[in-house]
Amino acid sequence: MALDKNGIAQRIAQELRDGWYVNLGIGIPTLVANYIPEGIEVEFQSENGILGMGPFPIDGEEDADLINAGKQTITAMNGAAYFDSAMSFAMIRGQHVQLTVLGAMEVSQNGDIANWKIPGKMVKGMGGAMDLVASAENIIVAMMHANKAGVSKLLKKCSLPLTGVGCVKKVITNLAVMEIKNNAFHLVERAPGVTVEEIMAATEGDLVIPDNIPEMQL
Amino acid sequence: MALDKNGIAQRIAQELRDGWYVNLGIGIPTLVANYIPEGIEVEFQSENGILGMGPFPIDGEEDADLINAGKQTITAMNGAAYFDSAMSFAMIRGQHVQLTVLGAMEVSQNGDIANWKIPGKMVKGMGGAMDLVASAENIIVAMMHANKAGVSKLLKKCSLPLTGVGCVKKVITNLAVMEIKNNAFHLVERAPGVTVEEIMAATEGDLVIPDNIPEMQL
Amino acid sequence: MNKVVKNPVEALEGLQDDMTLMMGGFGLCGIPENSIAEMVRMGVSGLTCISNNAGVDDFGLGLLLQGKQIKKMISSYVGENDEFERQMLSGELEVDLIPQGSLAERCRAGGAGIPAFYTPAGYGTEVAEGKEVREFNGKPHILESALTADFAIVKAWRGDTEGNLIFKATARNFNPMMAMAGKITVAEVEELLPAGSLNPNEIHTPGIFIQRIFQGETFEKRIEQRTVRQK
Amino acid sequence: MNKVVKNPVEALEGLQDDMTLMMGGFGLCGIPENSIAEMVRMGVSGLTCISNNAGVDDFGLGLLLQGKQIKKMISSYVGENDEFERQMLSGELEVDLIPQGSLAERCRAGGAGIPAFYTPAGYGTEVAEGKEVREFNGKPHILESALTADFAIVKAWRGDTEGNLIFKATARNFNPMMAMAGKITVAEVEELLPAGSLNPNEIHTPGIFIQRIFQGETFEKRIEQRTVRQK
Repeated sequence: MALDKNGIAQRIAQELRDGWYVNLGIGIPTLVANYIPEGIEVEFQSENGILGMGPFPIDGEEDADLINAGKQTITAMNGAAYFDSAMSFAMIRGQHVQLTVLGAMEVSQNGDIANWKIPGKMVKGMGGAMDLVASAENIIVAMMHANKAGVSKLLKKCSLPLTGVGCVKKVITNLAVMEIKNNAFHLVERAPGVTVEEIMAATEGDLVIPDNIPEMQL
Repeated sequence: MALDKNGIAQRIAQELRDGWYVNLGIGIPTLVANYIPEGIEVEFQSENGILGMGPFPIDGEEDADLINAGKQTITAMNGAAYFDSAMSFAMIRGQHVQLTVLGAMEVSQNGDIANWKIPGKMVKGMGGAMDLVASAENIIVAMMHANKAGVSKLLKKCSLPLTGVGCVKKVITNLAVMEIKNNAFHLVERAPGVTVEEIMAATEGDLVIPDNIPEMQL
Repeated sequence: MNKVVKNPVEALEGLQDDMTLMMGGFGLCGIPENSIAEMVRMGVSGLTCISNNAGVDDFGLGLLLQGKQIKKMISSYVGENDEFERQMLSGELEVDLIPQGSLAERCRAGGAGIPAFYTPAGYGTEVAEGKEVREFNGKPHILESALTADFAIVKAWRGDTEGNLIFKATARNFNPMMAMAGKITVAEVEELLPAGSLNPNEIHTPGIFIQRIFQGETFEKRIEQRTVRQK
Repeated sequence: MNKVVKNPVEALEGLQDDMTLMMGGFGLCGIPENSIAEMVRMGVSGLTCISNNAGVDDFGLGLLLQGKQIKKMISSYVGENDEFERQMLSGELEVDLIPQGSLAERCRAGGAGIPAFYTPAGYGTEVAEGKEVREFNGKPHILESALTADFAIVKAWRGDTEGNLIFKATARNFNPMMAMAGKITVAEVEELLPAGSLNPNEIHTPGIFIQRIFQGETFEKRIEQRTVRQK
């Protein structure tokens, strides 16, 4: 069965390594913080200016001056630090953040990503996404395999204005885990109960399928 | 009579305007702080990382962590701020400091300055001088008119490696106040008792002499 | 070196139609509320606003958009604002969208006398159009230029009469860089203290960057996304 | 995310001959004394040191110069050091002198992923030789590149187990930028505290830049120019 958003977040959380600094985008990526594996310590950076972001505040204790990049009220962990936006993007651009997880509207088989604009229809802006994808060594895209109209979001070539070129290394969707290399999506894992045929049908871009495709262990 | 170093500093202090941030170089410029005119409030920036530098500490109260760019122990005024060297030079390069006073080994009539190196003999380094002279709108050079060997330091062309080009607007020496414009030194004031002839004799570069050259009022 | 002015009226003296402004804040967090209210009252128009966001419909820069006082926005993210989207899609409002990190760094550069720098952000995208591309360490970068403004208007937690500022938590965001990049920089603060009250080691923005400072009368500090958990 | 190591021996593990190091401090103020002492003990040599100054004859980096452990200095000012001047004039020591502001900004750029930037400092001088010149706003600027190091070694006043640092007064100087630019950054601190002891609003260098931290055993904090007045 295809995963829901929490399932995707849970699978992505398995990619975390002890001691990493991690930037989570808005949407599914934010949920990753709920599934940190036992024995793994990571610290969350939010690009508006905090390192060591904690959970939402207890009802009644929210502080208008303490928010994350999604403008949500948050708390700070012990050992947190606040800083300005230039310092925040110095961390990102300087590759001090070990993992970036973000959503996308489209990903192409050469690692391009589009997630900020639909010409003539919607422009919210790129926020920090262009800095993140241009700089991070390790980018995971978290998204549904197809859009609401049922059209594949894993393409030969992106049709929307790009956020970054050739930067995505891994995509984790409701159907599969895929690596991007040699101009193709390489299938690595299937969501529990999802068949290779279903994944093939949902993927517009070139999909390389090895002999053995294990199911995700959640 | 030619001024001594304190006299030069005293004359330079007359150039201060209320509300200015001022950077004083090592040597004669440092002495300017002792002659701030009545009713004038200025704040001193030292490029190692303090705004609001105060006088030397009372004997016994010196702090190794609180020094100026000359490595002298200092104090901080009420309203002072400490910052890092990148921020310090952001202030300087960004032209937030209204006046820079520094020493020189040579100044030329087009406003070039040399003050950091004598090839084969002495190299102390430029420290912050190159940033200061390249950025400041308002630079006063404070120096003796001639070097210890009696050779003029106000030249047609500098012979030593340059610190900056075309940047010096005003020179105040033991003999005179001069403005630099149109590729010449323009005599503005004489030190008390010093004659125009003495100044002419001590100046190798082109010297423009108006009809009326008042004495400095100290 | 007393920089204290009585109120936003005095603080914004000289602010005119068609000027370029920097406005601190991220979303509704750390925005100069009192100055925005005064700009609405003044009715100044034709403004170019450099601000990471555009507020919401009825608060923050959204108030200036409602009054059609803004000609152009230079921002990184402008979602959550219907009136904004309407003006942009209809062509009434010019919008220059730039990556958030480049926006922060371009403001800092403007204040720090760095006219231009190279960044990888935006290479291969619309953002790179018309910009020089150069490779460093085998990776393409684009040349971005400094931003400055006629007025930079920032909001701090505590300030002193010399203009030294301390921000609180993530309300710091763009305020320090914008403070550096204004020809005239105005700071509105929650608490204005005599010189000597702030620890010089804890100051985020040294007073040299600030020309005018005042204590805001009230701060609503509206929350955009109130997210909480139960005890 | 505990980054605490026991002592400078552990902190400098992996430091080898011919590496490039950044060393925080201005004059003798804010230098990593304990790490320098350990480097003398290790006898590591052929080093390229990026440091604003070179210490004095018998303290600071001067100790590494005495032992001929340094091959090249990248600095802005190296006066007040006879052994240094001797080695430089005799050609034993390579020296690359760069303006102090450019040095600070190049270290920050190295840590911030900015490969290069334009600055007016040094235009028309030896410093500009071989560098690209470009005019902005009618004024010539030169292109300066980022600096990074195999190890950056900094000294702070207070630190916590997460690597967050607070510096004291003008001992801050080059330490924050160098902390950003090391492949491995070591912080020695006067006082090492548990995570949560430092106010997150007062941190100068966030822990993300620090790989190893230890509390120094002793700090001599020698004063280079003791200037005082009488009561």
